[in-house]
Order: sequence, then structure tokens, then C-alpha cells
Amino acid sequence: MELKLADYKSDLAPDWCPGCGDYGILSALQMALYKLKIEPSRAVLVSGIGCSAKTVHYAATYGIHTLHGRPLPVAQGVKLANPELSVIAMAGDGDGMGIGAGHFIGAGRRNPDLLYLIFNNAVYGMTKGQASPTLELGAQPKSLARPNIQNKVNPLMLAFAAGFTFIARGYAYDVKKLAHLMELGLRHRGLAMIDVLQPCPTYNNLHTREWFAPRIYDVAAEGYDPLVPREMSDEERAERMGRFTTKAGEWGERIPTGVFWQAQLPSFEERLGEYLPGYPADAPASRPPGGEAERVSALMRGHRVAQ
Amino acid sequence: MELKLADYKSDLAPDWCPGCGDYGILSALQMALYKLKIEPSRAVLVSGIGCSAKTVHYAATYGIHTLHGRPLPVAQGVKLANPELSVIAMAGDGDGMGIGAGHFIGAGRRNPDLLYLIFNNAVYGMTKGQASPTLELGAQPKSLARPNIQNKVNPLMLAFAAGFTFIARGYAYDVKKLAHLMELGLRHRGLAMIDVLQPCPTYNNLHTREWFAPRIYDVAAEGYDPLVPREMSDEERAERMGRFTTKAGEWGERIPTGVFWQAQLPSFEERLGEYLPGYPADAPASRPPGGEAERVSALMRGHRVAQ
Amino acid sequence: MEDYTWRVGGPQGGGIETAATLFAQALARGGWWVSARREYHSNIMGRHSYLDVRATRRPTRAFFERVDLLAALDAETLVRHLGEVKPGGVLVHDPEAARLPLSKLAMLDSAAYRRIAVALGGGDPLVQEALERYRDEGVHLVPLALEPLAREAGEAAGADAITARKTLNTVAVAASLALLGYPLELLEGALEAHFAAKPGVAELNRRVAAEVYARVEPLKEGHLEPVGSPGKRIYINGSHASAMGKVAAGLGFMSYYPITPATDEPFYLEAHPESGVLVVQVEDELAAVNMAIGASMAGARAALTTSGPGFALMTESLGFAGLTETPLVISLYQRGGPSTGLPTRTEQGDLRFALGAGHGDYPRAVLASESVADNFHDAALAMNLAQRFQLPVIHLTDKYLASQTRTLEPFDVAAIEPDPGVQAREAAGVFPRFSLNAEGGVSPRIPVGTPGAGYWITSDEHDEIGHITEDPELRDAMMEKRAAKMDALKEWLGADAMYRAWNPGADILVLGWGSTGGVALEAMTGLDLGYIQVRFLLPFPDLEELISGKKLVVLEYNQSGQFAHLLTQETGRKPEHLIVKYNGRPMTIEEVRAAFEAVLSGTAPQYMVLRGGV
Amino acid sequence: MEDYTWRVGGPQGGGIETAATLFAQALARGGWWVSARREYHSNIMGRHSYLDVRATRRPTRAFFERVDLLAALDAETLVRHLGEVKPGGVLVHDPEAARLPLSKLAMLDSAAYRRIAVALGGGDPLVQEALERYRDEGVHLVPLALEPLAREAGEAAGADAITARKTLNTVAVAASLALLGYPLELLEGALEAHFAAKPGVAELNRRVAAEVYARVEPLKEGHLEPVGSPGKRIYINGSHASAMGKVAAGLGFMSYYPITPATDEPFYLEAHPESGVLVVQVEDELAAVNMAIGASMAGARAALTTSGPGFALMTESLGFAGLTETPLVISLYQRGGPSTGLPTRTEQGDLRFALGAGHGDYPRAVLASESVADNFHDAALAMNLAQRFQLPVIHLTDKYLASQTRTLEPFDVAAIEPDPGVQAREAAGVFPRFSLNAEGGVSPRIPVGTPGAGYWITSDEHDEIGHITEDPELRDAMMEKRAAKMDALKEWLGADAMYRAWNPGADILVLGWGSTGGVALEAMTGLDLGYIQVRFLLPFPDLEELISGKKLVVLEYNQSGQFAHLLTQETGRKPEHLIVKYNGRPMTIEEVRAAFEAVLSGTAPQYMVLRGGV
Ligand SMILES: Cc1ncc(C[n+]2csc(CCOP(=O)(O)OP(=O)(O)O)c2C)c(N)n1
Ligand SMILES: Cc1ncc(C[n+]2csc(CCOP(=O)(O)OP(=O)(O)O)c2C)c(N)n1
Ligand code: SF4
Ligand code: SF4
Ligand SMILES: [Mg+2]
Ligand SMILES: [Mg+2]
Repeated sequence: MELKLADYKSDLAPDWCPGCGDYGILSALQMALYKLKIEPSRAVLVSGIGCSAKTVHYAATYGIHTLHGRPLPVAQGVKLANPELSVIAMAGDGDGMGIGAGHFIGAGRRNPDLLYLIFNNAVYGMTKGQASPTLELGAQPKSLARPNIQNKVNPLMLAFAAGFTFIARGYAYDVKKLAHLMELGLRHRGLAMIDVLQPCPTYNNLHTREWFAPRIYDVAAEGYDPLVPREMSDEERAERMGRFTTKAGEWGERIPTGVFWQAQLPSFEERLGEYLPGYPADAPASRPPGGEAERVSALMRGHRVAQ
Repeated sequence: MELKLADYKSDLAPDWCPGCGDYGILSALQMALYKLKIEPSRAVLVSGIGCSAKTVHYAATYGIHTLHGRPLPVAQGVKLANPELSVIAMAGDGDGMGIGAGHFIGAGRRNPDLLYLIFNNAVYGMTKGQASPTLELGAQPKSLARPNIQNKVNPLMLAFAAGFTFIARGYAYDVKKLAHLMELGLRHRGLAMIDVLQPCPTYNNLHTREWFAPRIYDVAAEGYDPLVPREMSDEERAERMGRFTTKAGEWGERIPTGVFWQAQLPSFEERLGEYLPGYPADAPASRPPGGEAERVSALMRGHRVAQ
Repeated sequence: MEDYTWRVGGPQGGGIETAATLFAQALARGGWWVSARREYHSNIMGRHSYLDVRATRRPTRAFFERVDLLAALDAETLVRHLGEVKPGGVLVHDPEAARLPLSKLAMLDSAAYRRIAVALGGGDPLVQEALERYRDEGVHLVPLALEPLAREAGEAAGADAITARKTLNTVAVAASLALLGYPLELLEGALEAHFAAKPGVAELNRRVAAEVYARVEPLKEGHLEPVGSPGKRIYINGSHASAMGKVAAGLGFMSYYPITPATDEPFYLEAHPESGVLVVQVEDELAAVNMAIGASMAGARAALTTSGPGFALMTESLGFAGLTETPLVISLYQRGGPSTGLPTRTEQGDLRFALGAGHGDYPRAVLASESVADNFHDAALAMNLAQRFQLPVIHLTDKYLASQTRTLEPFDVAAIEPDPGVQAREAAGVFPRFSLNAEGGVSPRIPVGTPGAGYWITSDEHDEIGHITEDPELRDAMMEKRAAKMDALKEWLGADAMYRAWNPGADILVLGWGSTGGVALEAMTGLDLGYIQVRFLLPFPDLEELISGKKLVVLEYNQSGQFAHLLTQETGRKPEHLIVKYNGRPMTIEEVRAAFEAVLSGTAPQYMVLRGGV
Repeated sequence: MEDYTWRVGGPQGGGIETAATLFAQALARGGWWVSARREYHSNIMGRHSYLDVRATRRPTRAFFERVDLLAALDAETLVRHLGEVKPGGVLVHDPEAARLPLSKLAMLDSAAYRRIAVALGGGDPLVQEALERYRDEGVHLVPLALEPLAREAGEAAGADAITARKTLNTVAVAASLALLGYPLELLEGALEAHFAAKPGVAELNRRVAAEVYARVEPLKEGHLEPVGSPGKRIYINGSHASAMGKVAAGLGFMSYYPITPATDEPFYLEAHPESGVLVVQVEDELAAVNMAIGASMAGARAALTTSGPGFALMTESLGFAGLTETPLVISLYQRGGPSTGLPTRTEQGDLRFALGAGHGDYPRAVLASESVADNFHDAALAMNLAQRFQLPVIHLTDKYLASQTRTLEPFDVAAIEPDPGVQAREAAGVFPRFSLNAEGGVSPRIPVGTPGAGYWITSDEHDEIGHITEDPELRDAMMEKRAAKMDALKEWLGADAMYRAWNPGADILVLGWGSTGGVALEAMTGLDLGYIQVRFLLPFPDLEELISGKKLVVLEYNQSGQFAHLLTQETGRKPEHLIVKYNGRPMTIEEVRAAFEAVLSGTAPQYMVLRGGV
């Protein structure tokens, strides 16, 4: 049966605020899955807690709406147990860069084959607009009692420091481009992050459609090449890193989107396969039952008093 | 009474393994405090859990040996409550870059006036030598059953991404230079991190004194200037960031030490002071008792049905 | 009228909260005692929400299920609140809504849809069916198109269409009060006070209110009149009361990570620097609790607020505070669990967790607030206990109290003094912070950073100056020193502080804790029952004598009967009846009274579940 | 000899663990049943540590305080173990140590120093004083300088000085066995097996052993002989047994964060890929538990191990597993608390925490292992319960069992089968993962990713397909469906699986749980007592009848009597005596027997603290 875009939509009506950027992210994700013809039942969406986290309920895939800050570990568990699945983790900026920041670093070190979306609205939507870790120092959206006194963290820079092998930024109101980025991220073998700029019209009256529109541009249009070859001279690496850092740090009058960094390194599943017989083909979730008694007997042999 | 170096030493004998790098870090810290004539009773050392964490017991200051991964939040609590104190947080690499990584990002966004030492031995010493987040991919110290399958994280890069305003690296066996770095870090107004390369002869047989000795060099000796001016052109900033990233990423035949980045930005205490009457002079831990009834009455006025 | 309940329902984010505040304030200004409760979905905009405002001539403790007037701001409200308006009560509704089929109510979830559709006769019924039901139940229907009214009144007052639409809340209140014949001036006063910071908005709303009054005829009967003056009364919710209680006891530091419904407290303090509290939003609850512990070690009075998920992340550090004898207060705002559960609904499901939180044995105190006013007094008491006995104190409260707003006489702040704790008179050199020479287990204390002295603190077992020890004898001595605090604390408190008893001579005693107290007491009026409000869960009061020979009934908001289990553990007694509720809705006077009557008539089962509420 | 205990003491990291293994294996090869326990400081190198090896002709369950032979590898051991060698026993010591003053023992902590100095007559006594005490107590002193002996024997065997020094453990064992007249061949066999991977080292140690045997004269009496053949016996510790039990029940995934003493289990599995388990070391316990939950949702059998601090960080996710009905097993290795506490010592201080962990009410099971063998069987049972009832299961064990090694007959793996759980027969389209049509509360399941189907999982309350709901009726139905599992599980288990009873007809019943069982049973030999080992703490067995009319004694490893409280909560009965220990040392047969005798003679207080151990 031919898959249709509608096959990726669940029966549930979203309860986001009118104009919320989350609508665009949901559409883009459905388009990307559709474009890649990923069977809905072979895709697993894993979110945390927040407005953003409701996304999984609106897609007709498997959806896991976990705990605040924990989508990445749960997503990795799903993926490692069944590496055949397409697993997409998603987090609010509070979810992913605040309470979940430690897992961000941990996952970056592993490079599992996941797509990870950050819903970056610079506020804690679900809890009524407190500053999120991506809100600039000194900014005061209407929901704050005083200007923000914490500096913001840049998801792109953090992903780079953590070792993500695909680092991109998209914009929730540019659904088509965002869908394309997601497609690239899903195709990437390894850990792919997309920092999605997501307006929250209810609480963030600073980063609105009007504010973003004139600023957003595509790095690809400027000839920026994100592909990092496997082998590089020290100079080449230095040059690349410098270029990345500069682009990733750009914010203000112009805000770059697109793919910033893409490197080919063995995924965690591949690395595990070197030590685990049969993995990833023979994975914990797909292994046929049986053989337990033999496995224990093999272990017990090492404990025999006399061989 | 003239302070002596001995005044910084407690009566307790360390129970680290012979040759452990922790001895050098302890000495360096005592030297730095002595050099700066910081009253022992006005210094608070805050550690997590691990071999490294025992350090606080061997200094005759106040010492808080907290929980695994939590030195930074506790240290910030002490400092914010009593900004007059010199607070030094310290963490093992597992403590600081593994379980405590989220706090690393959080603290970086705040820039509190703390010195933060990472005891980087690339293993979990206290729990018998498992890979720590700073161990290279593929490395296999004798305590591991198989080569490490996770990538390492670079504390310098992570500190940069998180927004630390002073970023340095030292070497535990070069006590004098390390003491000097600590002095600079203590003098810095804001969040200063020193990544201290700390051999663990018991579990890490790869990163030994012999391995480090020929590799370690001082970036200052090469004319590297870490000072970042407050105002910079875009090009200048890009150039600086590129230079930092390259140096911070260097590892292998040559391993740079010294100060990599130093920026002057308002500390968290200063930022708080803009909104909190009297702070930091009048801080929660130093405020004289009294006035509570007035404060509540002031709050209640806002709740009166009729004014 | 002696006792009047007004309900306003509509979509979340549509202004119904402001409406309730205005209605309540208008009545409060007329000398009424008012209380309000709020029910809402975990959603920012669009899902169904409602508030009740109860106005009485004397202070009350609880709410009814059925109301006197329901102002429905949308069609969904009409179908959801079927059967909840008293016979003879009033329903204000948009006549246009009647023509909608149920299936067009976009935010009606499938479970509610199915149930309501069946109740209205099956198929895809029209809202009109619901209106007829109300009428059948003797409800007086007042068709009043509030949205058009807002538009018209707003435009008449000179506003553009969008701004006019925003006065809907004022319109709903003005229409209700006009129907009830309540003086416009009192509403005007409420509007002025509410919009004090925005004189233009205040003026517009005043004009709109006047316009509505001009258009809406008072009902023929059932009017409300002012009954006096508010004097110095305050109108306050449980979150702000709790915040003030802590300030009264010297709070200096609060770190927090946002979570419903606990964040209102730090958010309030953050917005009011005159509280003198240093408030820091941090990266997660692990940071929050450890930062507060650090501040407390340095000598600041430190406290936290959180709810279940956040509390779970704090448990490791709770033991750290216990072992290191660090004063710390956590106000735990219970909400519907388990896990994320029902995050905006009420429950008392965290008692067992609070009592056992953290591995190993260490002293801690757990107390629970009965009311909004208790939130103030208990928060202060918790702070003082923490300080005096150098331990963590868990102050249990819940979503129901957090979002409940009441008129109260101002708190008697002069009666509260921050406990100075047991301070060392002098300290030089190495200081025995954990001295075994400790009356009631409390070693005299100096904060970290005290000039001229020094000591260590460790999460390991330790000696008197704070160095790690694994010595078996010293270990036992330290465990026993710490444990001694529990008896000392109990003695210091005295039995009277640990529970409250009403009519304890009755043959049947109801036992409750936390916010069940209010509804139990209102529901038992005139019944031959006694009531015991257990205020301290740890240490537990000595109730053996009081309950001996009595039939016991436990009332609480959780499925398993966590308090009932505790009662058995502490007294050996199993209650004869356990009445519980766990659907996230507050207990109402009607359903609790019915349960009590069943107990008295002998028809009650051992385990009874209350299922009321929208 | 029927029952012999050998103790070796010395600095941590100095080879005493290998020594104990060699001694135990040499005896096991001679047909002895052996068991070993290990006591150590939270330190990598230098602080005092010791191991006991008990050898008997029949399997045993516990250890004695006093030993038959103490091989002291350093002077500190001599002073610490005063009074712990039986009269007539043997002390092997370095004669040089005698000349040291106590103050020169660098790793003797101040508390121990003070106490021992006083015990030896005050001042800064010489170690010689200690030796004299031993002699006074009838201990046979064997001065044998083990280090010089290692050097000499090693060099005689052709090694350089540093390598020779490393044979100290072999020397200690060889000297002991030579003194006891035990055949050298059996030690040689043990050496070969132990150093199988390094033939050169094996050869050197064999030569050294022979050299020692040549130099050391057997004692005149008290010899040990081989008693038979080991057959297929295995020699295994509690950690490895627990790992194997999980593998037997189909374990496929284990994520972990290192923590003492729980890490040995994942570390063992990681080193043995033939176990078929995917083991991942992660960044913290929050990642560990959530990764395991994810793996379980995808259909892998997933488990975790941790101890108190790590478990604390997992509590939020425990509720998540409970609410989402995700099978999950956590082996909780209890150690001395609270907080970091005594991280390498034993305790049963986490029971209350485990029972209440996580906010809100949700079903979970808690069982506790009595022995090393139980660790195997209970781990398997826990896995199967989790799978069958789709809930989290907490398997309580402790440091004492983790680091206890025993000879056992091989586990009967054929008797264990992974429970298939309740699988849906077919699934297409949207699947009702949380179907209310669920026998015993268990909805048929398909894993996430099953082709052709789909559903949702959320930590919020939800409907049958996993979408969020706040509907009060659906909420109640879901709560009731989940709660139904507890009764179903209890019925499925049957009473026999929930507790074990020995001599339950006695007038006085001792009740214990977890690792207290072994020592209780050995200590009560010949006394008129019954013993109940409560295996399931949640759900709790029906003990009312069994204990009715009996005098009850509870024995457990924690200060507050956590199990005693649970007993009262579940049965209404308060035990007449509570015997506890919380100094981190295992209970010994002697002290428990003394306590039982005091109970029988009527001289025991209600609350008794055991304080033995080094
Ligand atoms: C442990 C825990 N702490 C706090 C919360 C409360 N909480 C729910 S959503 C949220 C923040 C959401 O912000 P973000 O992650 O940015 O997502 P958004 O709503 O903006 O999409 C918080 C703090 C929680 N559910 N769990
Ligand atoms: C919550 C928690 N998890 C795990 C542990 C166990 N633990 C103690 S020390 C340690 C790691 C120490 O490694 P590192 O931080 O690198 O310090 P080092 O010992 O190498 O100095 C761990 C995992 C703990 N104490 N608490
Ligand atoms: S609060 Fe913001 S993020 Fe949340 S649904 Fe509304 S617009 Fe979207
Ligand atoms: S294990 Fe390593 S880090 Fe720990 S004390 Fe020994 S040498 Fe130092
Ligand atoms: Mg957000
Ligand atoms: Mg380390």
C-alpha cells in the first residue's frame, strides 16, 4: 500500500496555542518521515515534558512521552534494543538544555544513530514562560518579573563540544526547509541534532515571527559546506572548527540556519557490534527466545571449583 | 599573625595511592591560597564524591564533601549566601563531566565568582577504574574489560560552550605552575575552570607521568594570549574563537597547558545585585536577624482587599 | 443569601481567572468572606477550566459540588457541568451555543465526549439537549451572549474590537453581579485595584462594567448585598501564604526549578524583592536542592518548593541534609500522580514517599497543612524546626491549597519569630560541628565561613569535626545522636501542635491529614462524629488513648490509603472505614457528607471511593 | 576439624583478596564447603581490610566473629583484631611488628587509635602489648615474617625483588596451609586455576608456595585435611549469582552507572559477552534507568543494579515505569547509609525507601534475597514478575551478599524459564496498549516498533491507546486496573513463595528479611525458637495466622526497625523485641545467639543493638 502524508497524522487535535511554532515542527517531521517512506510503525518518537513534548501524540507512529529531561536516554534505550527502528528524540529547550543537559553530553560521546530535535522557544512554555537556557542575558519576555540574569547556552556549540556528528538549525515557520533538514538528519548515520527556532507567541513576545523573518538565512545559500572529511590535516581541522564556531556563534542581525557540521564517525551501535557477538543484527529486542540455560551454563563454567 | 603555608594543612594524612596526582593538586591549592593570603577560615572547599573529593579533608579551611556530581550547586549556594567567601569547587572527571555535567552548563550560564577544579584522570578512581568521560575512544586502561567505546569530552571546549569566563588547564605533577594557575583563577572575577591532568597510577596505566612529561607544554610560552577584550569586532571574535578552539582541541603528541580564555563579564552576584536591594553586601548569610515582620507586612499590603 | 457559590467556566487562557478574582474581590469589598478554587487542564490555552467563588457571612473551609450560578463562557462548559447547578440556581449561557452538536466542541476529549453523548441520549446530541436538562433540573436559564456583549460594551466604551474582546472576563462578572443586584461600585473598586498598574485598562473595564449593568436586568429574586466592610482582610492563595510564612521565619534563600503547582511560591518571591529573599532559578531540581543546602551550610535560612517529580530528584540530597544536619525546608505541593500523572489536579499521594525518601535512617520531620492559613503557619514552623533541630523538614501541601484563594484576617506576624537555633557561643580553630556533646542530638553550630574557625562536612559517616570515619563505635554514636532529635523535637512541639481534635468524645472518629480537614469539618456539621486532623506525620502524635475503643474512619486523597497504613503502623489500629478519592478533583462537602452518613447508617463498605467532580 | 575459619588482614590493595580466593579454592578443591566474606574501607590502597574464609563439611549460612587462624599481613591487623581469635587459635604475625608504637600505624584512624590505646593500657603502646593480649587469651602465636619470606621464596624461585614482593598473598596462604598440614597439591591446583591466563605467574607462585611449604613446619595439632571432591560445585559471589539469575530469565539489556557494591554485576556481564547482554555504562543513574525503560518498551528484558544514592536518582523513573506498565528490574544493593554513609559496609536501610519510592500510587513488587543462591533465584523471579505483570520490581540485596563468596552446587538453570508475559496475539493499526479489558490488570502487550501497529506511551494519566487524559472516570478506571496487579501477583506467587518458615510452631518467632536469614538460622540452632524469613515485602504475605498468639522478635540491619514498622503496618502487631545492627558490620553467629538467649531468658530489652565487628 502506498504511504500517504496523512498516514503520519494521528486522530488527536493538538492543543497548542494558536500560532505556536510547534505546529510547524510537527508538520515538518511528518513530511520528512513521509519523504523517506519510513513505515509509521517503524518510527518511534520520544519526547520529554513540555508543550513540545505533546508532539508525539499527534503523529501516527509509536510515541513515547517520557519525563522532563529524559527523552535522550529513553530514545537510546529503544534504539539500542532495536537498532532497526528510526528513533527521533525531541526536547524543549528547558527539557534538553536545562534538566537534560547532562544526557546531551552523554549522548554526544556515544553517537547513537538518532535524530534529536530541540524545540527552542527560549521559554518554559508549559510552566508559564520562565526563562529557558536559550534566553539571552538581559532579555525580558512579558512572562518574566525581571530581566533574565542568566546567560544563554548555544545548542550548536554545545553539540559540537559534546561530539554530535550532525549539527543543524531550522526555523519552525519555514516548514519545508525544516522538513528537508530533518530528512538529512534522519539519513545521517549517527547522532544528529537540529536546533529548531520555535516561536511561542503566548509567552515569548521578543522572538516573534516578525522578529525572526528578516534575520533568518540559510548558510548553504552562502556556500557554507558542513561536510567534515574523515581525514584532515591539523590546519584543515583548525580552519573548519573556526568556521563552524563563527557561524554557530552568529546571532542578532542575522541568524543562520542549515547544516553546520556533519562528520562521519562510527555510530555507537557499530562500536558495540565490535564487542557484542551478532550485534546489531541480533539485538536484545529482536533476539528469538531461548538459549538462556546455555548462556548461564557458559558463565557457570568460569566459576567451577575444578574444571 | 603571619600566615604560613602549614596553616593550610589539616592534621589528616591523605589515603590516596602512592604517586596519585591528587597530592600535587592539594599542594598547589594550598600554595595558591597561601600566596593570596586568603584566611583559611574564609575559604570553603567543596568537592563531590571520588578519590578527588577527599581533598577537602586535607586542607585546614572549611571543607564540604558533598554528593557525587553536586559540588557546583553546593558551592554556588555557599557563595551566593555569603559572597565574601572564597569558594573553590572541585570534581573528579566522572563527578564533573559525567553525573555533574548538567550543573557545569548551568553554572557556566551564571558566571558565579568561583574557582572550579576538574581532577582529570580519565577514570573513575574510587569505583575501581571504569572509563570516565575524558577517556579517549578506543583506549583500554588495565582496569577495563574492553576498549572504551565512548568518545571523550573535552572540558575546555565544554566550558567554552557553557560560558565559563576563565578556562585553563594544568598538570598535577607540575605543582608550581598549577599553583600559579589557581592563583589566576582565584583572582578572576567570575567562573574559572582549571582542567587538571591528574595521573592515576593505580588504574590508568596509559596516562602516566612518563606519557605526559614529553607532551605537556605551556601555551603562554608560545605567546598565546588568553585575554578577551570586552569589545571586539566580529572578525576579532571569530579569530579568537578559532584560536581557542584549535588550542583547546590539541591532544596527542603535544598537550597544551595554561590559560586558554579569559573574559571579563559581570559575575552572577553582580547581576543579582541589580535586582536585589543591598546585595551582595547585604547577603542572606550575613544579614543581621530582624525585620521579618516588616517584610511580611510589606508583602501582605499587596493582598489587602481594600487599601 | 448566606452562602453563595458562583462558578465561571471556559477555555484555559480565556480570562476566567481574572473573572473569578474580580468577582471575589467585589464581594470581599462588600464584607463577604470569599474563597475560590480553580480547576484546570495541563494546557496553556483552549482546554476546559473553571473556578468557583464561594461567598459567606462567616469563614468557611471547603466547597460544594453544586453551585448557585454558573457563568458559561463557552459551549463546552455547558455540557461538562450538567447536574452541577442547584435547583433554583442560575445558568448564564450564550444562546448560540445551543445549536452546536457535541462533536463540534474541539477540546472535548473522547472519554468525556462519549460519556456526555450517552447522558444526553446518544448520537451526536446538540448542546440544546444539555440546556433542556438544566431546565428540567429546575435551573433558571439566562441566555446572555457574553462575547457579543463584550464587543458591544467594549466598543461603546471606545475600544477597538480586539481590545473589547479582552474585556470578556469583566463582562461575565458584571453580568453576573448585575443579575444578582450587587452594587456596581464594589465591582468598580475591584477593577481599579486589579488594574491599578494600567489606568487605561482599568478605565475601559469600568466603562464596560457600567455598560453591562445598564443592559442586564437584575433577577427577580436571590440577590446579593454587601454585608459589611472588609477591614484589613487579605485575599490570598496557599502559595503566597506559604511564601510569607517562610519570610516570617527568616527565609533568605530559595533556589527553584519550575514545576506546577509549586512554582508560584518562588515566582512570587522573585517578583517581590521586598521579601528580602534571594531567589535563583536553576537548571534542575538536583541543583535546586543542593544549592539550598550550600546556602544553609553558609548560614542562610534556605527553603525549596517542588512537587512529586521534582521531589523525587531531591531525595538523594534529602539524606545528605539529614546526615550533615543541615536545616532545610521543602514545601512539597502534592499533585496527581504517579509520574507526571495529573499535573494540574490535586492528590495526597506523596505521603509514603515523603516518609521514606532517601536511603538509610536519618531524622526528618514531615508535617501537613490543612488550609491556606496553615500554609503560612506551617511554613514558618517548618523553618523554625529545621533551624532548631538541624534537619530537613518536609512541609506537605497540595495543588488544592496552592490554587485556593481566601479572604483571611492578616497573619499575626508579631507572633512568629525566627528560631535562632543552637549557636555555638565561641569558635576558634577546628570546631566540633558534630559534637557528641549534644542536647537532644543537636550540636551547637557555626556556619561555614565563620572567621577564625574551621571544620568539615561530609556525606560519609564522620567524626565530631567532620572527617570520614568507618569506626563502628563512632558510627553508632553518631547514628544515635542524630536519632535523638526525633524525641527532642516531639517533646519541644508538644502534643497540641501535633494534631487537632474536634468532638473527640464521639464514638466514631474520622481521621484526616492535610487538606482533607476542611471538607471533613464542613461535611460533619450536625453529625455525631469526631474529627482528628493529624498535623505531624513524622514524628507521629500519640493517638492510642484518643482512638482507643472508637470506630475509626480515615479520609484521604489517594488510592492505597497511605495515611491509613501509617496509622496502623503507628498505633496498630486498622481503620474500620477508608474513604478515598484519587480522580484529581477536590472532595466536595456533598460527597463527603454522604459518605459520613453511610458510615453512620452502617451502609458504608470498608473501602469507599469518592468519584465526584468535573 | 569440622568448621574452620581463617582470616587474613592487611592493607587494601595489598593482595589479601587474592589470598582469600586461593585459600578458599584450595580448600574447595579438597571437598570442603567454603564461604568467604570481605570487609574493607572506602579506599583504594592502604586502609585496613580483611577477609574470612569459613570451611565446613556441610553448607553453612553465616560467619563467626572469632576465627581459628588470623594471618596478619601488617601490624595494624594485629591491633585491630584483638580478641577475635579463639582461645587455642593461631595468630601468624611478623615479629618485627611488635616493636612499633601504635602511633606509627599511619592508617589507624583517630577513633580506633584512641580506643585501642586505652585497651592496651594507655599512652602510646607498642604492638607487642597486643601480642601479649593474644597470648593471654590462649592464642598460639606463630611469628613468621611474611614479607621477607615472600622476598626470599620469590628470589629462590627466580624472580626479581619487585615481582617476588607480589607473591605475598600466595606466601600468606601457603604458610597458613603448611601450618595446617594441608596438601600442597591442592594449593597448586588453585594457583594454576587462578593464574590460568598467565602461565608464568602461575609457575612462579607454584614455586614460591613449594618453597614456603619447605620452610614452614606444620603445627602440632589442629590440622585440615581434604574431605572429598568438589564435584561440579561452583564458587561464586552474590553479584555474579544475581547476574546469572537475570540471564537465566532472558536479560538482554543492562545500563549502569558505577557504584559500590552494585557495579560488580554489570561489570561482570560486560566482561562476558557470552552472556548475550548488551551492557552500557552511562553518564548517571537517571540515564541508566531511563535507558533501561526505553529498551524494555522496545521489547528487551532490561534490568539495573544500583545502591542507595543511585536508587534515589531513579525514583522518578520508577513511577514512570509503574504508570506506563513497563517491565523493569532493579537489584538494589543496600549499603551503609544515610547519604554516602558507609559505602563499603552492609546495611538494610533502604527498605522504607524502596517501599515508598516515587510519588503517587502505582503497583510494584519488592522482594529480598536471603543468600548468595537466593540472589540467583530472586533475580530470575524478579525478571519474570516484571515481565508477567508489567511493572517495576525491586530486588533487595546488600553489600554483605554481594561480596560474599560460596561454594554451591550449580544452579538448576533448566528449572528457570523466561516468562513470556502477556503478549497480544495480533495487532494492526492503533493498538490498545493500556486496554481496560485486562485480566489481573495486565493488558496484552506488543513492544514499541511492532510492524503494522502503533500506540503511545505517556507519563501522564492516559487512555487505552496511550493518549493523555484528565477525565475523572477514565482516571479512576486506569488507577484501578493498575492496582489490580498487586492481588493478581500475590495470587500467582502463592503463599509459599512469599515467606519461608522454620519451626513455626515455637512460642517465640523470630522474623527477618534479606540477609538476616542466614545468621538467624545458624544462631538459633538448638534453641526453642521459630524463624520466618519474609521474602516479599510488597505485596506482603498473610502472616496473621502464623504469628497469632506468638511472641515476636524482629532482627534487621537498620536503626529504626524498618521491617518491624512494616510488620505492624501489615499485621497490626508490634514485635516484642527488635534486634538491630547498624554499624556496617555483618551480624555474627555469636552475637545473634547471645541476643536470642537473652530473649529466651527474659533478660532482653525491647530494643537491642548489636555492636560487634571490626
Ligand atoms: C522533574 C520535573 N521538573 C519540573 C517539571 C515541570 N515542567 C513541566 S514542562 C517544564 C518546562 C517546559 O519547558 P521546555 O522544556 O522549554 O518545553 P516547552 O514547554 O517550552 O515546549 C517543566 C519545568 C517536570 N514535569 N518534571
Ligand atoms: C549517585 C551516585 N552514583 C554513583 C556513586 C559511586 N561513585 C563514587 S565515586 C564515583 C566515581 C569517581 O570518579 P571520578 O569522579 O572521576 O573521581 P576520581 O575517583 O577519579 O577522583 C562513583 C561513580 C555515588 N557515590 N553516587
Ligand atoms: S505556551 Fe508557547 S510553546 Fe506552549 S503551546 Fe503555547 S505558544 Fe506553544
Ligand atoms: S585510585 Fe587513582 S585517583 Fe584514586 S587515589 Fe589511587 S591513584 Fe589516586
Ligand atoms: Mg521551551
Ligand atoms: Mg576520575
